[in-house]
Amino acid sequence: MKVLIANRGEIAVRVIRACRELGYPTVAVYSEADRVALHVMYADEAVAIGPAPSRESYLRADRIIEAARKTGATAVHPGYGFLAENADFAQACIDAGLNFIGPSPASIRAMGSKTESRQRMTAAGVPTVPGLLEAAKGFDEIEEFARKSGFPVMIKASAGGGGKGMRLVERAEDLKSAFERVQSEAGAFFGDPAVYAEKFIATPRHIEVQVLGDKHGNVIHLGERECTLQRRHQKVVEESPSPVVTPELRARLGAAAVKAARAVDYYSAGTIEFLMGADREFYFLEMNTRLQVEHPVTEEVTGIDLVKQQLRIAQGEPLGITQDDVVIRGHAIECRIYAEDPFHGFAPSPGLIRHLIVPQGPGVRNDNGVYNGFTVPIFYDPMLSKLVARGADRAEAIARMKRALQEYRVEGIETTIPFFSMLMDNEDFHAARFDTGFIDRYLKSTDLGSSVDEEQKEAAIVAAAILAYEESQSVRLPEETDSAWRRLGRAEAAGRWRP
Amino acid sequence: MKVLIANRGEIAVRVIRACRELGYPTVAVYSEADRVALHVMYADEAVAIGPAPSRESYLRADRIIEAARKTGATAVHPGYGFLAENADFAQACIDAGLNFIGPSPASIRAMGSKTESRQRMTAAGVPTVPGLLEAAKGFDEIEEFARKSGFPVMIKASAGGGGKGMRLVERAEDLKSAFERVQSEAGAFFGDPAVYAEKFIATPRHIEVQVLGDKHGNVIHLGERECTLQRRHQKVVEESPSPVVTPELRARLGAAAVKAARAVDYYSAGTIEFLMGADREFYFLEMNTRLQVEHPVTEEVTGIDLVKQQLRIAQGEPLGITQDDVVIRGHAIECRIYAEDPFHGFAPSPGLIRHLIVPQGPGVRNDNGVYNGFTVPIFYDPMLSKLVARGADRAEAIARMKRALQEYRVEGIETTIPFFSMLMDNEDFHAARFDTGFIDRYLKSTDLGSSVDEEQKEAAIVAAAILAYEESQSVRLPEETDSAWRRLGRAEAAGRWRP
Amino acid sequence: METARPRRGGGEVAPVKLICRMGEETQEIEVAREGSGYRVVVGGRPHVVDLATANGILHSLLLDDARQYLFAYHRDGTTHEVAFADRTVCVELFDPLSMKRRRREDETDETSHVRAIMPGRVTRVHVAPGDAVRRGQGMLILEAMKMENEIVSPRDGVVAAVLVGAGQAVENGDELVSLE
Amino acid sequence: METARPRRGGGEVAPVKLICRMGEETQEIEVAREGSGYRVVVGGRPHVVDLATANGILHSLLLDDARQYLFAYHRDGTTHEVAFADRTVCVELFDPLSMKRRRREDETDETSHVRAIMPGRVTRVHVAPGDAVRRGQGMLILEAMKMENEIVSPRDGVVAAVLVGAGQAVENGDELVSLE
Repeated sequence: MKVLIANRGEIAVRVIRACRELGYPTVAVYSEADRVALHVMYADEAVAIGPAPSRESYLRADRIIEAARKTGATAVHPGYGFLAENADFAQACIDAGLNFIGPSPASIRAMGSKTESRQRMTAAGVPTVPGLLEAAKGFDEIEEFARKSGFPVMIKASAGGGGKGMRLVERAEDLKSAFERVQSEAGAFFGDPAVYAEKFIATPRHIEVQVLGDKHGNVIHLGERECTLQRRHQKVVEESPSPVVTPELRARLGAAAVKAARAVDYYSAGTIEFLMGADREFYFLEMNTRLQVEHPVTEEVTGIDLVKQQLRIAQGEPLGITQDDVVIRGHAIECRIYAEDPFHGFAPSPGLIRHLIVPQGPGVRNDNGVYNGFTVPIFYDPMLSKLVARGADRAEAIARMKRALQEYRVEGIETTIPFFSMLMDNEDFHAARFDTGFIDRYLKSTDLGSSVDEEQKEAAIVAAAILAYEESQSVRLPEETDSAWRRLGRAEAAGRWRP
Repeated sequence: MKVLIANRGEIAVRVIRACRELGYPTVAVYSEADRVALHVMYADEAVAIGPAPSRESYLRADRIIEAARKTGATAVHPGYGFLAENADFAQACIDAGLNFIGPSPASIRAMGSKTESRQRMTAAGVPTVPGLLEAAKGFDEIEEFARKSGFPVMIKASAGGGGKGMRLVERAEDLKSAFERVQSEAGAFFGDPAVYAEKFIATPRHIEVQVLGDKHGNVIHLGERECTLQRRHQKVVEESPSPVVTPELRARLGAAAVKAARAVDYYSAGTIEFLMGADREFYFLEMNTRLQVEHPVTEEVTGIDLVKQQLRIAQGEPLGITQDDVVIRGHAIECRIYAEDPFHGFAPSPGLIRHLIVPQGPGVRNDNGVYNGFTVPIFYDPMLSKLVARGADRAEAIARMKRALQEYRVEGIETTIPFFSMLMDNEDFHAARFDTGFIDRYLKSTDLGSSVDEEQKEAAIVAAAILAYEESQSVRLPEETDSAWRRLGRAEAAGRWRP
Repeated sequence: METARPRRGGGEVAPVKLICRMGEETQEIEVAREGSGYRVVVGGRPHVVDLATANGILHSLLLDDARQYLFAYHRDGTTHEVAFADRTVCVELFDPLSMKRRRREDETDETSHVRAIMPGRVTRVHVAPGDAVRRGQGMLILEAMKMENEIVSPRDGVVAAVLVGAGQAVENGDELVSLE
Repeated sequence: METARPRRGGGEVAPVKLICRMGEETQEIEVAREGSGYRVVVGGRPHVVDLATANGILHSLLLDDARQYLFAYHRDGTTHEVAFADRTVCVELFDPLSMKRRRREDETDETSHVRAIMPGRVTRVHVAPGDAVRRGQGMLILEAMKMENEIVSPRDGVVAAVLVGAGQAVENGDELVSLE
C-alpha cells in the first residue's frame, strides 16, 4: 500500500509516522505556501496541488486524485477537516481505484445530515436530545415544539456544525427572531436554509466515544473522551477517561456508541459525540466519520494506535482486538497549542518560529506540525502541535502537562502555551468542575496578564538592565573563559577520524 | 522538600522533571564547563561547584553538601554514576541533615563489594555463578577452583565493575598471567588488588530486575529488563520485557530479586543484575544500588514513575503499589544516543550542536540532556539523550524506534543514531537472537558505511551539484514567491494587540 | 557560547544609571560589572548577578548566587521583553536624561496611529476621515488564519485618515488608521 | 525561507559542467536553472529538480517531480556532505579544469600531516622524529570524553616532526605529527 495524505500540518505528519512504522511509502500533497512544511519534508514523495488558499489546493479533490494517479499511490488518508467528511470525495477516490482510508461514502452521508442522523439514531434506539426529527417546515412547527418541551430551546441549522448556525432561545418572545436569524445564517454559511429545534441541556458536558469497526461487521469502542472544555464552541483541552464517567456509565456510553455505528454500517475509526446533562443522562449529538483531532488521548490510555488500525481496516483486515482487549490505563490530557496570543483576545500570530524547544521526558507526547525555523502561514488553522501528557492518574497527567508547558518554548510568535499553564493551576479544572461554558467564563473573569510575581519582575528588570547596559557599552559580550572546550565548541566538529 | 541534584546531563534533567511534577523546588550543581547545561537552566537554583574535571566538581562531596546547605536544600538525589554508589557520600549527606534519595549507606556497602554481595546472596538463597566466595588469598586458590569447575573461568577484580578489571581464561596455561594482570589492573583502577574467580557462562544474556522497596520493609519488583546488547561491556540497547522471559520465569526472577533486596534491607529503587545461560538458568551478578540509566523502559511498560517513587520513599511514605498492581503492558526499547562517530570506531565527537530536531509523535520518549546550540563538552560521558520507543508489542516498539531514529537529527557533531538505525533492521535483533557478544561481532562483520543505496547517491550528487552551482554563481538564493505570507514570515511577529 | 564578564585589563567602570518603568511604577537602576558578573541595584535593592547566553536566544540569569531564570529576550525600542517559561515581562528602560522627552513622544504616537498587529487582509472598513470614534469602537476588520479580528480605536477622537481599503493585504506594523 | 529559482529578467544561462567523484567512480554533471527549479544531468541521466531551504540548515530536494529528500548540507573544500536521515553521503565536486591539479595536492597533504580529529589531551607519544612507522602503527594517544583514542599512521613512512607533547591540549584539526 502506498498512501497519499490529503492533508497538511500535524495530522499529515501523524499519518506519515504511522505509515512509516508499517513500512508503507507516503505521498504528501502541498499548496504553494507549504513547500517546506513538515509534512512535505517527512514524506517519501510530494506533489504540488495549487495556490495557498485551501479551496485552490487542499479542497481540490480532482488535483489530489491526479496526484495519487501520478505517483502510483493506492490509498488516500484524508486526515480531519478539509475533505475528510466529504462523501463525494470518498466516492471519487473509490471510483479512481483508490482505497479511501475511512468509512464508506454511505456512512459519511448518513451521519452528515443532522436531521437524518437523528432519525436513524432514534430508530436504532440511541438516545437523542428531545427535538424535531426533521427540518421544520415553518415557524409554526418550531413554536409548537418549544411550547411542548419548554424553554430553553436551541434552534440549529440542519447542515451546520462547529458552533456555527445555532442559537439559544430562553424566552418565547425571542423565538421568532432567532428562527429567522438562524435560517438566514444557514442559507449564507451552508447553502441550505433548513433549521430544526432541540431541547437545550443546561450546563452540559461534551463526552464522546471512540469506535473502531472493520469491514466484517465487528465494532468495538475504546472508551470516552471528555471534550467539555471549549472556547467559542471549539475544543481546547481533551482528556481520557472523563473524570465523571464511572465504569458502569462507560459501558452504557460504549454500548450506545457501538449501536450508533452499527446503525450506519460503520467501519474505520469514528467518534460518537454525546451531550451529557448534570444528571449524567446522555444524548447523541452527532457522529464524526473520521479521525478526531483529539484521538491521541485515547491512544495513550488504551495503547492502541488508531491510525494504524485505520490502515489495517482499509485493507480489509478484521479487527485484531476484541472489546475485552480494550483496557483503559492511567489518564491522558491534550492541549491544542495554537499560534494565537491569549493575552490579546487570542489574536492569530503567524510568522517565523525563531526558536523552538519542545517538551520531552516521561509521559509527554507532542504531535507536531512545525519545526525550528518554519514560518507559520496565515492561510490555515494556526495549530502548532497537540501536546499530550499521560499519567498514572489525572493528577499526575495534569502535573506533567504543567511541567511540559513550562519546557515548551516558541520564540518569534505568540502561542496559547501561557493560557494552558494558567488553566492547569485552576482549582475548578483540578476538581473537574466544568461545563461547556467554563472556558469562556474563565476568560471573562481572569486577567491572564496579571499574574507575574514580584520575584519574576525583579529578575526581568535585572536581565533587561544588563542586556541594555551591554548594548550601550557597544562591547560584544566576550567569552566566559578561555578553556579549550569553549573555543572548541564553536569550531564545527566536522573533522573525520582518519586512522 | 527541596532537592539538590548531585549530577549533570540527562539524569539531572530527568530528576528535575520529576521534582517539578511533584512541586518540589530543585537545586542544580554545575562545573565550570556546565554553566549553560540544560540541567542548570531547568533548575530553580544553581550553584557552581568547581572546575570542569569531575574530580574537582561532580565528585566533590564536600562542595555538593555545602551547596545544599547554602541553598537550604533538604534532600540530595545522586542520579547514577559520580557519587551515586558511594556509601561515604550517602552517609555524609545524612550526617549533614540531608535526606539522601537512595538506599541506606549500609545497603550500598553490602552490595558494593562483589565478594561480600556474593556471600550474602548465597546465604539468602539467591542463585550465584559458581565461584570463589571470597577474594582469593593467592593464585593457588584460583587454580584449584579452575581445576574443579573446569574452563572457561573469569578472573575478576573484587572492587571492579562496568567491564573493567576482568579477564576470561579458556586454557589452564593462561591462568597465571591473567591472574597477575587483573590483580595489577585492580590495584591501578580501584585501589584494591583483591581478585576472585568465577565460572564463565557461555553466550549469556544479561537480564536485570527492577526492585522498589520502602522504609517499612515492603519490597516489590517491576519485571525485568533485557540488557544483553552491549558494546565493550557497555549497554547500548535495553528493553522491557525481555523477549525470552516467560511469565513463569519472570515470577522466579522477580522472587529472587526481591529476596536479594531484602537480604540487604534495601529501600529506594535498585536493580538486581542476573546472568542467564542458554538454558535459562540465571545467576546473581551484582546489585546496582541506585537508579539505572535504562530505568525508562520499565516506566514505559509499568506506567510507574521510578524517580517519583524514590522521592516518596525517601520521605518515609509506604509504597503505594503492591506486587499485584504491577502489570506489564506492551514493550519498550531504549537506545543510548551518544556523541560518537559509529563510522570511525565510535570516536568521541564533542562540539557545538548546530541544529537539533528531536523525534516526536506517538510512542516516543526522549530523555534529553542537551539542546539546540549547546556545546557538548569533552569532559564527561558523551550521552546526548536516551531515546525510548513504546509499542503494543516488540515489533511495534522496534518500528517506532526506527521511525524515531529517522526523525532525530543532530547537526554539527556525529552521533550513534545511524548505528541504531542499522541495528533496528538487523534480522537477528528482530528475532531476539543475541548474547552479550552480539554487538561486538556485528560491528566486526558489518561495514556500517557501505549501505548507501543508488537512489540516495544520485539525490546527494544532485543536491551537492545545485548547491555548488548556486555558490559558484555568487547569487544569494532569492525567495520562491513574493506572496505576503513569506515576506511576513521573516518579520518578527513582535507586534502586540493594542485595542 | 557567550557570556558577560569584566573587560580584562581595564580599570573599574563607573555604574551606569537607568530608569525603569513597569506599569505606573518607576525605579532607578544601577548596573556595573563586578567580578565575573554584575552588580545591579534596583530601587535600592542590590543584586549579585551572573548572566550567560545558552545559544544566543535563550539566556540563563543567576540572581544572588542561586535563583536561576531561563529566558528569551527581545528588544523593541525602549521596551525589553523578558520571556520566562510561563510569563513574558515587559520592562521599559530609559536613559535618565532622555526620559522626559521620550515619554511625551510615546503618548502621542501610541494612541494616534493604529497599526496592524498581525499580517492579514482587510475585509471591511467601518470608518471614514472625519468620523468621530469612541475608545473601543470597531474601525475595521482584519482577517488572518481563518479568523476575523476587529481593530478598535485606542481612544476617543476623530479619524484623520484611513490608510487601507477592503481587500488590501497588510503586514504587521502597517498603519491602518490615524486619529487627529 | 529561501529557495532557488531562475534569475528574473535575465536570459537563459548556459549549463555549468562539474566533475563528481565518489569512491573510485567519476561522472560528468551538468547543472542549469529551468522553470522554477533546475535541470541536472548526472552521467547522462537527466533530472528535473526543485530544491528549497527549510531553515538554512535543512533542505528539501524534490527529484523528478515526486521523490522527496530531506537533508542537511555541509561543504569542506571540494567535499560536499549531504546528510540524509540515516546516511551521510560525501560527494567530491570539481571544476573540470582544476581537477588534475587538485587531485595531486590532495594526496600528498592528506597522508603527510596527521591531525587531531577531535579536541582532547595528548596523554602519550610513542614516536620521535626519524622513526620509521608502518601504516596503522600507533603514534600517540589522545584522550577525550573519558576515552583513550590511538592515533595511527596513515601510511608507511618516516616521522619528520612531532608537534605535540604529552599533557598538551589540542583542538580539532591541529597537526600532531608530520611524515617525511
